[in-house]
Amino acid sequence: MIGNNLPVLIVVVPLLAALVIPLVRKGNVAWFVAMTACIAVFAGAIELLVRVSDHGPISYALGNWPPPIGIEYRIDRLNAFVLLIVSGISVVVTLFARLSVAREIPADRVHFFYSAYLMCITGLLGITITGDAFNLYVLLEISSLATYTLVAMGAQPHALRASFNYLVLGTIGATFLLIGIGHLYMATGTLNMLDLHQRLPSLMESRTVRSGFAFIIVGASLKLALFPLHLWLPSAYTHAPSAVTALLAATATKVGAYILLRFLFTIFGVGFSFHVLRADVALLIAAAVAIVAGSLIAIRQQNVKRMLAYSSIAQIGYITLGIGLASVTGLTAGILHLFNHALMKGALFLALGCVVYRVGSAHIDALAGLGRRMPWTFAAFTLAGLSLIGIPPTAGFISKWYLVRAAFETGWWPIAVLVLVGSLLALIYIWRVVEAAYFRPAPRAHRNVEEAPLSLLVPTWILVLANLYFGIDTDLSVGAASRAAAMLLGTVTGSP
Amino acid sequence: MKENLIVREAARLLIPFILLFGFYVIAHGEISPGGGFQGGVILASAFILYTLVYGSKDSERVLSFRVSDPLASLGVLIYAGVGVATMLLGGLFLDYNELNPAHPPAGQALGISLVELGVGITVSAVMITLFNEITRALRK
Amino acid sequence: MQWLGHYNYWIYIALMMIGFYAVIAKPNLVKKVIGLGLFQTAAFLLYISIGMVEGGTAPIAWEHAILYVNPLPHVLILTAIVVAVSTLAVALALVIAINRAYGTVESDQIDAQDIKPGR
Amino acid sequence: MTTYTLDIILLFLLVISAVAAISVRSLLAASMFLAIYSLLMAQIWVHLQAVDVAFTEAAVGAGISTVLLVGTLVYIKADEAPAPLVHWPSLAAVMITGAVLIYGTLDMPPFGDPTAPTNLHVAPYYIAHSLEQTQVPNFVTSVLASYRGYDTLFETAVIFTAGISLILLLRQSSKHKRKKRS
Repeated sequence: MIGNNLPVLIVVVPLLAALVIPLVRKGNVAWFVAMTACIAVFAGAIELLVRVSDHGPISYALGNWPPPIGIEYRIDRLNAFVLLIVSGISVVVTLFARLSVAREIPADRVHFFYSAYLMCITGLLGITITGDAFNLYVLLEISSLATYTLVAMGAQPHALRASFNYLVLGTIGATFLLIGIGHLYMATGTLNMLDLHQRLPSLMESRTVRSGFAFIIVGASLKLALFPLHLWLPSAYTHAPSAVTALLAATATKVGAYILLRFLFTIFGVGFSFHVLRADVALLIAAAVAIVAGSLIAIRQQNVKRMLAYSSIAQIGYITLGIGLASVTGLTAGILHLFNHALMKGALFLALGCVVYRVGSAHIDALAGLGRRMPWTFAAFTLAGLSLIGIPPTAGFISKWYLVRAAFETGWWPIAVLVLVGSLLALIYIWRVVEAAYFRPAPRAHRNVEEAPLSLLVPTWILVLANLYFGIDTDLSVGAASRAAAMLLGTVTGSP
Repeated sequence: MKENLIVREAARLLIPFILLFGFYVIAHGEISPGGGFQGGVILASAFILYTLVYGSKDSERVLSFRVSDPLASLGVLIYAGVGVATMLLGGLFLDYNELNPAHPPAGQALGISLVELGVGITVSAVMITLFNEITRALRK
Repeated sequence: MQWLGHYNYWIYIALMMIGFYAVIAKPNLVKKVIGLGLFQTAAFLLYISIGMVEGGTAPIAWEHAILYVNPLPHVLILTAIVVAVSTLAVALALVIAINRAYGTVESDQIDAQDIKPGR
Repeated sequence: MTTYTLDIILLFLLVISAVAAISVRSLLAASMFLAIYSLLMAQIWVHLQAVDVAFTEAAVGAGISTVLLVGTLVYIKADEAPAPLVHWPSLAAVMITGAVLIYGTLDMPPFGDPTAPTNLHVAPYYIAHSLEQTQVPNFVTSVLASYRGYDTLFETAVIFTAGISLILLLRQSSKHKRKKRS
């Protein structure tokens, strides 16, 4: 039973766990249920990735109604890989969450917190796996609604404000997506992604489809926080609880990028997106500005969480850059950076979560002198920072290497310069943290700060080691990314 | 508004009918407009009327959050449970045909009734929760 | 009467833009929430208009019916209405919590308070 | 033709109530205009033969949403602060979005066209087979609960998430604890 129903179980298991958790009332039990669900999903995602790479795309007809009559789950090389990222990160972050959440969330609502947390993960997994455009909208709203609440659970009133802004912009984005899907439905009569892909090529001249395209791209870019639609991101990341920030930074924006990839490449197709409508130009410009502006603003931040949030905007720029180049190498770089950025930002935010757990603040002055008090935490931060800058032999180097190669291949050589500039700027803001932690004296109040507990350090170091491992052994990540890229570009000629 | 005789008596008379109507709408979604969602909202509105007239203390006795919170989970669990049941019976998720393989349309009808019931339970429980939390937050 | 053919769509656009304007321009958070409600509901009008068939009857099987309107957009919008009310509830909860923390729901006054204590 | 006239009047009233909802300074009045807007919308949907949607909009848009809005307003300052009449950057953003949308409508199939793509693909299947396959004469219910039942599962999950969210955001901790002990 599990075997052939695996695609749906990936989403239903966390859903069931989210429903059961409010009934148990005990924070630790709630965490245990959440952890079990995440591990089960991760195992399922690995199995799916293996099956997809061995036997090609998997289709699962929900309710046994053949698509496009019913809703279809369709797993190919791209979303199998994204599923793996989302589920893997959620295992690590959940491991981290047990102590961190117990510290930051009032004890009598921890179980409700985990319920919302799992709903968020359910939504992200559901968006990734579905083959139906409207189902994508519904799951987007589930994950968004849960995310707004999770962000609002931050300690300060700023969190409420950040959450409200996110809600307003997120709802605008989702409604844009809804309108766009409505236009596509109007022109084709179907909601199934594969069916849409088969029907759209004959409608390239249709204004209904073209305006639908614009709305979908803007809606997805809002979710992805692509410059200049990033306004919700910095405050949301800064004020959310540590575990939530790590989860969002490592998964939510990745799923946003996935939505963009899915619509640009497999629904509209390269021909329409990049040759008829020239979305590549818009994406490349937005990405270039995001990299430079995001990094420059990050340098000026005093709150390290906010600094990393702006750094995320720059990193989203790299991902978009890869997408916009629309060549096999560029797309490989973009998808690879999706994976690598999840690892490095996850590690950085978890390390920062360790600091917040001990000193209660993420302000750069609060970090002064802590390098020697919390050696493991700051070693983790520094290593993940090196990966963010893109220094070999870390994972971050690999994706930038592919990006530079793609830039030269396609003749957009200024992009290579841009990548280099972005790396230098990243070096500056990471250095500011390292300098404060290692070379400034600790204030008296922090003389007795201890190293973070093991159950926080272990998940942090899992991600740090992953950054190193995937910087040296690139077969797995580059292989999966390049196969996904080849598939996305192969759809032009119709072969899956 | 508890002191107002007319309001109190009118509510006392109306509430059973509202509840009846709510159940009717849930049960008859197959043949007429309506279904679990609309019926659930109507059921919740009966409770909201009760709270407005008799006050939150009395309504807390009728339905406290210790009942409404689990009910919210229960409804979705019924829905997802139907899907799990069809998988256990050897079919795909939410394939109601498996509920009555000898006569699939009857299985469909049964499945649809069950999930509509689940929707009705969750919707009414959550609508009550939304109302309670918003009005109680202000009472503080 | 060619223009009548798109009348519904133009009204939906007008409504949508009215709501959208309130969401981004109004500093009052409750007004933003109301604008969001207008904005979402307007999008529903698009879908329901798509589903309309001239001369069709409501999509409930009926022996004398010749033509039915399209039921699929109705289903989609039922789901979207539920999503909209859920979003509204969460938005209002946030407004209440913000009002509790800041004593106001005007975004410029909240900004002023956020800046004062200095971060 | 008379039905058209009625539609045109209703749609026009809809625009008026929307403008009123965003321009009155009293938030309570704005909520009432939003409720009127929802009721008018429900009326239009009855005209467009979307009876299930009209029922829901009346119950949710005009009913529950208004209750929640008014409930929120009880303790919030009743009027919005005076603000400049027009916020130009926002107006520009709105105009651009509107222009893209209008551009998109120009070659849409005419309203109510039975040969529009939406009426030729997928939807006819539901109409033709619902009764025989599910014994359910209301096609909206059969599509909602069976053909696209998976969407509805998550629609219910969205509602559930909203419930959890409000408990997390608003339920008073101290009160909760006191209850537990007694």
